[in-house]
Formats: sequence, structure tokens, C-alpha cells
Amino acid sequence: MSVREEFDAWAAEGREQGMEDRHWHTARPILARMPVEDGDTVLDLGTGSGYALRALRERGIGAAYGLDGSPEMARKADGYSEDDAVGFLVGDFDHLPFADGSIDHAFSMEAFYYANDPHHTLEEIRRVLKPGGTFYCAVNYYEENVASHGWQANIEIEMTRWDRSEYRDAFRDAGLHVAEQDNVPDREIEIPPASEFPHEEFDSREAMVERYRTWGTLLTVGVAP
Amino acid sequence: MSVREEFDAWAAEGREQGMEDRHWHTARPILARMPVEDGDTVLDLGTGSGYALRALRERGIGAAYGLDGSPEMARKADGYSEDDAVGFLVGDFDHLPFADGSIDHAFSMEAFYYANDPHHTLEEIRRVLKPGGTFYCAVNYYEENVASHGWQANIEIEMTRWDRSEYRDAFRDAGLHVAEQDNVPDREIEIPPASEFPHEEFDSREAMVERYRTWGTLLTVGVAP
Amino acid sequence: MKESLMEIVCCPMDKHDLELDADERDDGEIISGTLTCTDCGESYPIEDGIPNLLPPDMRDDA
Amino acid sequence: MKESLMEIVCCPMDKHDLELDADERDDGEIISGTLTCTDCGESYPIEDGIPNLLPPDMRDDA
Ligand SMILES: Nc1ncnc2c1ncn2[C@@H]1O[C@H](CSCC[C@H](N)C(=O)O)[C@@H](O)[C@H]1O
Ligand SMILES: Nc1ncnc2c1ncn2[C@@H]1O[C@H](CSCC[C@H](N)C(=O)O)[C@@H](O)[C@H]1O
Repeated sequence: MSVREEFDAWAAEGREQGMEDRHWHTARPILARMPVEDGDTVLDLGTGSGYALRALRERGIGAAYGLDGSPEMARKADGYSEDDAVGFLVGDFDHLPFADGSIDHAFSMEAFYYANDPHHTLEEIRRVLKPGGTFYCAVNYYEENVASHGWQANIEIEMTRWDRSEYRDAFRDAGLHVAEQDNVPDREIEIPPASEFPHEEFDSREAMVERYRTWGTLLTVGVAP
Repeated sequence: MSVREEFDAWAAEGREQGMEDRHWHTARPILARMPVEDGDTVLDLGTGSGYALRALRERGIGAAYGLDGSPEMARKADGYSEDDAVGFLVGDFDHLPFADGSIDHAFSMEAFYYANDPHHTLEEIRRVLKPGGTFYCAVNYYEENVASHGWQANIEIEMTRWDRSEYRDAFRDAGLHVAEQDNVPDREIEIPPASEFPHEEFDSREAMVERYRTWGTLLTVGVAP
Repeated sequence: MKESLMEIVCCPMDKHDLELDADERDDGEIISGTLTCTDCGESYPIEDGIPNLLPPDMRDDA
Repeated sequence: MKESLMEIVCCPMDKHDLELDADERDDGEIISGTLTCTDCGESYPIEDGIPNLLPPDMRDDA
């Protein structure tokens, strides 16, 4: 199954909305850290419903582009935005259709690890960023977050499961400086009392607390030299 | 009153311990974001009791140097550390006694705004950092944090009160890329019930909540190109 | 898509400039048309206002 | 101070190398001594194991 087929199906089922709701818990504080200025051009990789760009536009960036490998997802995102300065494109992480040094800052939430060749994707991101441009890479699927390990069984696309230091190494191998790495907790998700467990995929309350409050979203920030 | 006289007096009164206790609430999550690796050389500017370096050493950095303009403060810090890889120096922010490109990462908590010439201090920091090295600059005294404005009245050293965008601009003027800016909340300080206000310097509970939970510590992260 | 996107967009394969051929415009937006690489000649469709810049083999496989 | 500090330390004024003259050592640490700039000749004291690299006028003013 290709990225296009898989996520076209997700879009057809309306799953972009549930992702936006859940991912927003940690995407919001992460987006708040980005050093964007008025007039900047920002790229969102694997944009889904496009919520990240709508949020950044409220802070006054100049132009916002959301790239997604699923035409149906891009169509959904386009439908959610009325803003002339926000545009969507269909494209692939490993073949970015942007000129060298054309992007001020890039963001990606819960999408990077679907890249067919994540090392090459990082090189592409470095290529399209201006000097000093940042890449805010946020993932919930990663080695330390053991609760995420089962996700691969539910999807046919091969997912990359790096740990914290593998992310730092890969960024540096691609020529990006690593400016920050953080585990951003999800403080908003409701965690029921212990008596209600098993709950969702969690056997115990501790496991759910660890998943969301301890590990949360892994953020790695790269800077183009 | 010079920095040396002022902070020698603070050290004589033992104020470095109270600062460590209070600043740790936001310094801890900030230090956790730093992309330090085994073997890195890290500099702490205005080190006070030196707690930041002791914490970073637990993560396995190679060498840690704390610089302070107050000989008595440096002596205190030296007394708190038994670690051979942690060293302290007396020196001034505007005249850093380190060779070009000799430092992997730099940190500073509640000290930067005492610099006599903060623009020049940033140039000095850029000079001593290796390419890709970061400067984690954390301050509680800044424009948006209105509760901090009164602090100048209690100290004879002139303090720099920039706002968020002035920090970003000054970093860039000094040739540092800005990778991140964030308001890091102090979630640990106890805020009494409304009936107990006025409390400390706060007229109302709302004012204390705004000071600590909304504004907290302003973090600006610069990266040497 | 907005015409301003032309300033930063390029061929996903060889990164050369693209040339715009608009079939349908609406209020400053290009609704449908084609983007053609000025170097390799590969062309990419714009449909419902969204350019599809997937590499040709990823666009066409079913 | 540890002798390894010599690898990165320099004169705060002109950023030239410093030369170490140790008066007292203990277990690999230099307890007291002098650091002298190889260029401007300015010297900086080491006391109680801590080098004082303040510019001379900031060190001496009272
Ligand atoms: N190789 C690839 N190239 C481009 N987009 C891809 C891709 N692999 C996955 N994607 C897209 O990445 C998205 C992952 S889902 C996450 C969506 C959104 N960022 C959110 O936080 O909710 C999907 O929309 C999927 O189509
Ligand atoms: N111009 C300057 N050069 C070097 N150190 C300075 C300085 N101005 C102030 N300082 C030092 O900066 C410290 C500020 S107090 C903060 C101490 C510590 N970082 C903490 O978080 O608790 C003092 O120890 C003071 O001596």
C-alpha cells in the first residue's frame, strides 16, 4: 500500500479531524516555540488537516504551504482554510518541490517517520531551508515511547522508529545543527482513574501516564547552517 | 556599585542558595532541552551556585565551566562541586576569557541582563561557540513580565529589559541564528488561595499566576552558524 | 494555487524551474492547468486548485 | 583550576594565549599562581584554585 492510497483512505474516513484534535495538545506548545517573523514562508510536511499553518498564520507569518503525499488529504486541508496566504501541494518528502533556500522554517507533526528514506528527507529539508531556518520535527512514534511500538502492526507503510540520539545523529549527518531536543508532555488528554483500566490500549493507568505525560511528543529542532 | 561588589555581597549573605532553589523550577526543563553530547564542553554564564553545571554533568558532558563576575560567588560554586570535570572562573560577560570556537554549548540563567553591553556579550558568545553550538539564554526580567519591572529599583547595576522580539533581533544582530523562543512556566511554585493576597509582592492571585504560570522564564536559543 | 507559489516551487525530480500553463483561473487562483519542468520536460497537473508535484511514478501507480 | 583549562582559556582583553606559572599544586589542581598573556603581558592571578580573568580595571577597582 502506498502513502497515497493509505492516507487517501484516512481522508475519506475523516480521520484528519481526530488527528488534529489529539495532536494539537502537543503541537500547540511546539508551534509556540518557533521563531517565526512577519513575512516568513513556512512549510508543513505531512500537513493532514492543515491546522498547524492556520495557527501560525494567526501569529502573522507571510506565506504558509502544506505538503502532503495524499491528494485527498490536501483537498481536505484546502477546504478547511479560507486564507489566501495558505496553500496546499501534493508531493513526497523525498522529492521536495521547492527551490534551494526558499523556506524560512519547516514544521512536521506525526508524519516524518513515514518517509521512504528519512535520511534523504532531512537532506531535502536542509536544501530548501534558508541559512538559519529551522526544522521542527515532532513525532509520537519513537523508540523510548514503548506504547507506540505496536502501531506498525496496524499500517502497511514501513515506519522509522529512531530513538532520541538517532534523531540527533541523523539531523547532523544531513548537515543540520541540532538546537534542541525535548519530550513535550500531553497535559490535556484525560487520564481516567485506575479503576477504569484497561482503557484504550493501556493495561494500567501508569502506562497511560507514561505514554502521555512522561514521553509525550519527541521534538528535535534542526537549524540550517 | 560594580557587579563584583554587588554579587560578592549576595554571596556573603548566602543568597545563591535561594536563587538556585527558585530558578531550578524553570532551569530544569530548559537544561533538559539542550542537545549536549558526551564529551561536550559547556559554559555557564553567571553561574551563581553552579547548579546548572552539576545537573548537566549528570547527563555526561565532558567539561563544565562556570564563569562569574563575583569572586565570592565563584568560590561558593567551587565549594559546592566535588567534580573534577567542573571548574569555575572569575570573569566578565563582555570580556570572555575563552578562545574562538572553544565551547560546544552555553547556558545562562537570570544573569544575561546584567551585562554592561549585552550586544557585545552576544558577539563574545558567538565568538567562543563552535559552529552549531547553542546559547540557551533564560531570563525572568523582561518586558512582557510586568511583575519583574520593579526589580531595577532594588539594585544599582543597570539591567537590560528587552522584550521577546528585542531578544530575537539582538541575537541575529550578533550573528546568531534564533532557533527557539519560549515562555517556560514555573509550575512548581506554590500559589496560595486568593484569600491570602496580598502575598509577597503580588496584590492578587491573578497577578502571581500571570507572573509564574503565564510568563515564567523567557528562553531564547541562539545557534552559531 | 496562487501564482506566487511559482517563486519557490520547482521540479521534484531535478529541481529546475517550472513553467505554468493555466487552463482555468478564478479570482487570482489557478484552478486547473499544468506545471512543466523547463529542463526535463516532465509535467505536473493542477486540479481543484492543488498542484500535484509527486514524482510521476508515485502519482500514477494505483 | 585543572591544567586542561589552559586549552581553551585566553586573555580576556586581546584573546591571545596565556602562560601558566603555578606557585602551588595539589593533586593535579593548580591552587595558586599566575596566568600571563603571551602578547600584552598582562597577568591574572589564580587564588584558591580559581583563576581571576576579569579585565584588570574590573579586578582592581574597589
Ligand atoms: N512520504 C510522504 N510524503 C508526503 N506526505 C506524507 C508522506 N508520508 C505520509 N505523509 C502524510 O503525512 C500525514 C501524516 S498524519 C499527520 C497529519 C498532521 N500533521 C497532524 O498532525 O494531524 C498524512 O496526511 C500523510 O498523507
Ligand atoms: N557582567 C557580568 N559578568 C559575569 N558575571 C556576572 C555579570 N553580571 C552578573 N553576573 C553574575 O550573574 C549571577 C546572577 S544571579 C543568577 C545565578 C544563577 N545562574 C542562578 O540561576 O541562580 C551572579 O552570580 C553575578 O555575579
